[in-house]
Amino acid sequence: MPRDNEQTGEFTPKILAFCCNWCTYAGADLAGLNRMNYPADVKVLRVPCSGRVNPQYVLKALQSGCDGVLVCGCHPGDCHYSTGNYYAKRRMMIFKRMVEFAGLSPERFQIRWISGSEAGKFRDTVVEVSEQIRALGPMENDAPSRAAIDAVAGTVASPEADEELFAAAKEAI
Amino acid sequence: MPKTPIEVSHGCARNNGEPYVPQVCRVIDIQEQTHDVKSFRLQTLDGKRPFACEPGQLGMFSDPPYGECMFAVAGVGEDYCEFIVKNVGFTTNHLHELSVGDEVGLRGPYGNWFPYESAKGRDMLFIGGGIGMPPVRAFLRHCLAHREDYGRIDFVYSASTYDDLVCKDDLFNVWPNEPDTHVHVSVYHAKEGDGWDGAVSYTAPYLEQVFAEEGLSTENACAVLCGGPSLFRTCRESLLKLGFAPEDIVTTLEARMKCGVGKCGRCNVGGVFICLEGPVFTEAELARMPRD
Amino acid sequence: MADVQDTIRERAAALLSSGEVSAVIGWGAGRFDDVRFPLVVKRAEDAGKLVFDASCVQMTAKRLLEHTGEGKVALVARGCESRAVNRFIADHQLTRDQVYVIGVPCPGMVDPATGETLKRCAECQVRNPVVHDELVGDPVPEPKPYRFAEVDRVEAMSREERRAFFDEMYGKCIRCYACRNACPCCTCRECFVEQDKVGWQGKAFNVNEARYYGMIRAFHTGDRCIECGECERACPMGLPLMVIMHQQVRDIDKLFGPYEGGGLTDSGPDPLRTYKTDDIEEFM
Amino acid sequence: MLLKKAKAGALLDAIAAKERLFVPADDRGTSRFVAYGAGVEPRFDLLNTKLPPKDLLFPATETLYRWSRDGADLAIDSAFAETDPFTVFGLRPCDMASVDRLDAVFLTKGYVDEFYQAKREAATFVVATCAHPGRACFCDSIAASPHEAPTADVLLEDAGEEWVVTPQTEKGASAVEAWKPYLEEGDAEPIKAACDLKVDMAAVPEKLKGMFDDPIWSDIGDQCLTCGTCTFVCPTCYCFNIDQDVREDEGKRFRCWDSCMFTDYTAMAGGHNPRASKESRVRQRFMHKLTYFNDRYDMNLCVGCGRCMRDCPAAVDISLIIDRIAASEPAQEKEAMAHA
Repeated sequence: MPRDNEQTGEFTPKILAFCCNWCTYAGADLAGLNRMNYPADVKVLRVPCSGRVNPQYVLKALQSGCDGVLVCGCHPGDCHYSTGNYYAKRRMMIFKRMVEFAGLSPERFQIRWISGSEAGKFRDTVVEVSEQIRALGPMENDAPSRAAIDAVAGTVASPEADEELFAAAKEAI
Repeated sequence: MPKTPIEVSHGCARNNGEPYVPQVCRVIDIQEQTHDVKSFRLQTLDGKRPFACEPGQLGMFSDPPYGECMFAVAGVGEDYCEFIVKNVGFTTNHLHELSVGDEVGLRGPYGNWFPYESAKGRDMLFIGGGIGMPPVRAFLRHCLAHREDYGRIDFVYSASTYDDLVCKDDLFNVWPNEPDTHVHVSVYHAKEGDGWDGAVSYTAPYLEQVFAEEGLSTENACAVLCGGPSLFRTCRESLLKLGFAPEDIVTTLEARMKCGVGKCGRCNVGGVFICLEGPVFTEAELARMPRD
Repeated sequence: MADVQDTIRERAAALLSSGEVSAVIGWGAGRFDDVRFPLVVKRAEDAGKLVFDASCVQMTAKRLLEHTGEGKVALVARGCESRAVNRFIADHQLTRDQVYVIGVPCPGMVDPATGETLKRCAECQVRNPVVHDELVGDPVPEPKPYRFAEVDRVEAMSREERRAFFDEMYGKCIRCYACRNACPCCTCRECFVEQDKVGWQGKAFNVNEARYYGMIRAFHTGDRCIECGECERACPMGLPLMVIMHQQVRDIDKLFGPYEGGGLTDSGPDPLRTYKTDDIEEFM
Repeated sequence: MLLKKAKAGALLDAIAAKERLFVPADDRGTSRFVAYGAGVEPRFDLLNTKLPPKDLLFPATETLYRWSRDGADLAIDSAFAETDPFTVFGLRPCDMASVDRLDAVFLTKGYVDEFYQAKREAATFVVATCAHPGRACFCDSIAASPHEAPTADVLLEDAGEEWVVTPQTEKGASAVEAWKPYLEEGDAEPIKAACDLKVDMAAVPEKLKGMFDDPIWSDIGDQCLTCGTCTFVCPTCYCFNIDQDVREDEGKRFRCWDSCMFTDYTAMAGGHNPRASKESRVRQRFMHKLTYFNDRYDMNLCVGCGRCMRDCPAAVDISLIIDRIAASEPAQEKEAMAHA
């Protein structure tokens, strides 16, 4: 699917933002009401709570064509359900470290707390994440270089087998 | 007239080119049968019948981007094939969202068919329950279309409630008016105000009751059975109790199927593949198979 | 270990003939001397089929869950199996009174392929059973070997190299699900892999689908992992699956610790199923 | 004709210059049949590759057709393509026997699977006999022999330092013709090895018919993890699933290996699963291998390669299972004893 802007030839990323209904979604709404400009790269997906975001959604999104994922919720202590974001925080801290350990660029998966009144913070976050991901380019750029492969791979049977394996890896994460 | 033994054919090799690749068909008619059952008529894009098929054969219906499902062909017309689909899962749920004019994939026909040749001259007793209607309907319609080849026709059909009876038009308006054709309908549970004043009974006892009341004989008869696992078990027992020889009971099985051509391996009962050698077997053949 | 084996047989026969337990789970002998397999003994006269020696490589505890409906079950348990018992109790898979633990201190098993100590034993932190109803044999010393060497090695790599490391690992995966089926933490009645209607797990065999399966399973079990290493041992392709488990255990220890892995006690909550209001903040 | 093992490299180079060539080789800690090229070290000393050669004819994932949707409209394009000729060099007799079984499944009984057929017709199989069968090898008492492979295109009989080269089919004859520059005239005595491990299959297919309710299945069920290892490393397991990949309005439907060990293998829409228990799935696997397939195709579906025994995480041993079946009393006698 064509991902470069037809006019400018510039890469336009797809970024999925999970936004908690009570804080961040309201913040995004407020940003809209205040006519703040932010890049259209970010698609907002409303969830009841950041605690609702199963980490497997994040990996699924990255494998299904997103170049970055943002998970946003209420500030700790402000959760509408009182504790959801505390759980989310622990989970996301470990999951983020795990996917980065497995070679994901850290910028591609970010978590932020944004309250209903922080329209400006929502705008700034989206701008920042979007710029970072534009700089990284599409998800395929995460694939390792030949030098990195040679540095870690075991005895490779054949160049052809090697190509097959890593061509598949390049398609997405 | 000496009766010919019922012979179900199990070697129905029919290589129609690419066995896994469906043809594109258009939905030309949808009938809402019950709250969760719909019937669909499919036609090729150039207005033809998707395939010729025998009563009891199967078709693989696919609705990209959703899944593929195997159904018994419920009837064929001059220029269409008809399927009756109950909404039970992911794919069938989406099939129910189709509208007239939508295009879907269809491949087939697969499997063997009812022994309509060797059953000629016999009294036919059809038994169906709930969504076990389609294959029975296909065979019944064949018999009605060749009415002079068969004796008396009885159809015992049941469903959970009145609302769950499929093909009500056929059951109450069409088939009873055919010559020497008797339709007996029961429901398992009567519901206040559903307008049902007929029998309330499970299929097997109702079958025995009908058999006695109508004074039916097993002498020169052939029974055709299709339904869910419990109906299937109880009615098989009833038919044997009524005196049917296992050779004269014809059944059709269901299983999870993927390929339709006896390769993918999952629909076997013992060494027999339901999608290829089946789904139609006589009771005598079933008795010889493992209870898998 | 011959005495231990004899005692296990005696105790199994006694427990079965007294009717105290309906089955004893241990190991049986395969066709070759270095092949042992998980054996469920249900009759006292079969107790002699139980063996215990350095080739008992499998962590057998998962079998408990298949037999708990049939009465109390005895499990011959080393450190790893005993932690699995705690794991099951904490996860509400069984209650303590459903299992009779015949504890066996474990000197470490031998990998038949190499003749050296099995990798999961070389990394083992708990060789003596943490829970038991009786103990067969004398307790063994706990060397507590360093188990994060592979994590250190991978962590020291560049991002691209780490990605290459995991591409290679998941590229080899045949998705047989042996790791899941052997894992004492994988007790979901329906795994996300089999939720076909939701479609989490694609059925195609490629590195991405394997990565999805491998990483999501690793994370599902990350904060409960008892570090028995049975997933890695069971893997027919020899993938270094424990590296991502050890990495999570160490991160949990650093961030929310002290934490030494799951299954040391039989009660929760596990680190990712609880929180503290003063947890480290890094998402501001 | 003889082929010196030391000179095999030159022959392989020559074959690879003409067409795709697959040889057994190590691949990142496992072994399988890989495309020969620069840097590939063929491992003709390996008895069996870890992964079987079946993926050359029946890939683990194979696209059947692509579709695209535009509103109500649907377009379907078959993904069938002809295959260029290729050679598989260094197959073992058991693996060749497994190809015979795949042929029976995909090319007979009504429907011909053209995806398989295209690859099968393009393939030339060069089988090397086994001078030293392994401890888990039992091909000669179940399906094949370590020193012959009647359906191979070319047979290489191990004679120590060299192979005795015998073409066995027309395809093989023309291949050997082209190999002439690398072969030597002469005679050598092939090693006629036999497997140490033997099973007694004679009565097994018949006995199994009466063993549907035998306790053996729950015993194996206790031991088995019901993972898919045995089915994926088995050279003859051919069961497959059909599924799809979807990206917005287009997608592809593919078939991929499946395993009768998995719970979702037979689960039907609506929740009914005829093989929900471990026991029933284990029974299905061994019944299929040892009796159902015999009824249908007149041969065992097990070729005695020993891969499943070697790689099973729970050490389930098909040879022990065959022994136990062979030693069991026929069902009628058991019934008679029960009545007595």
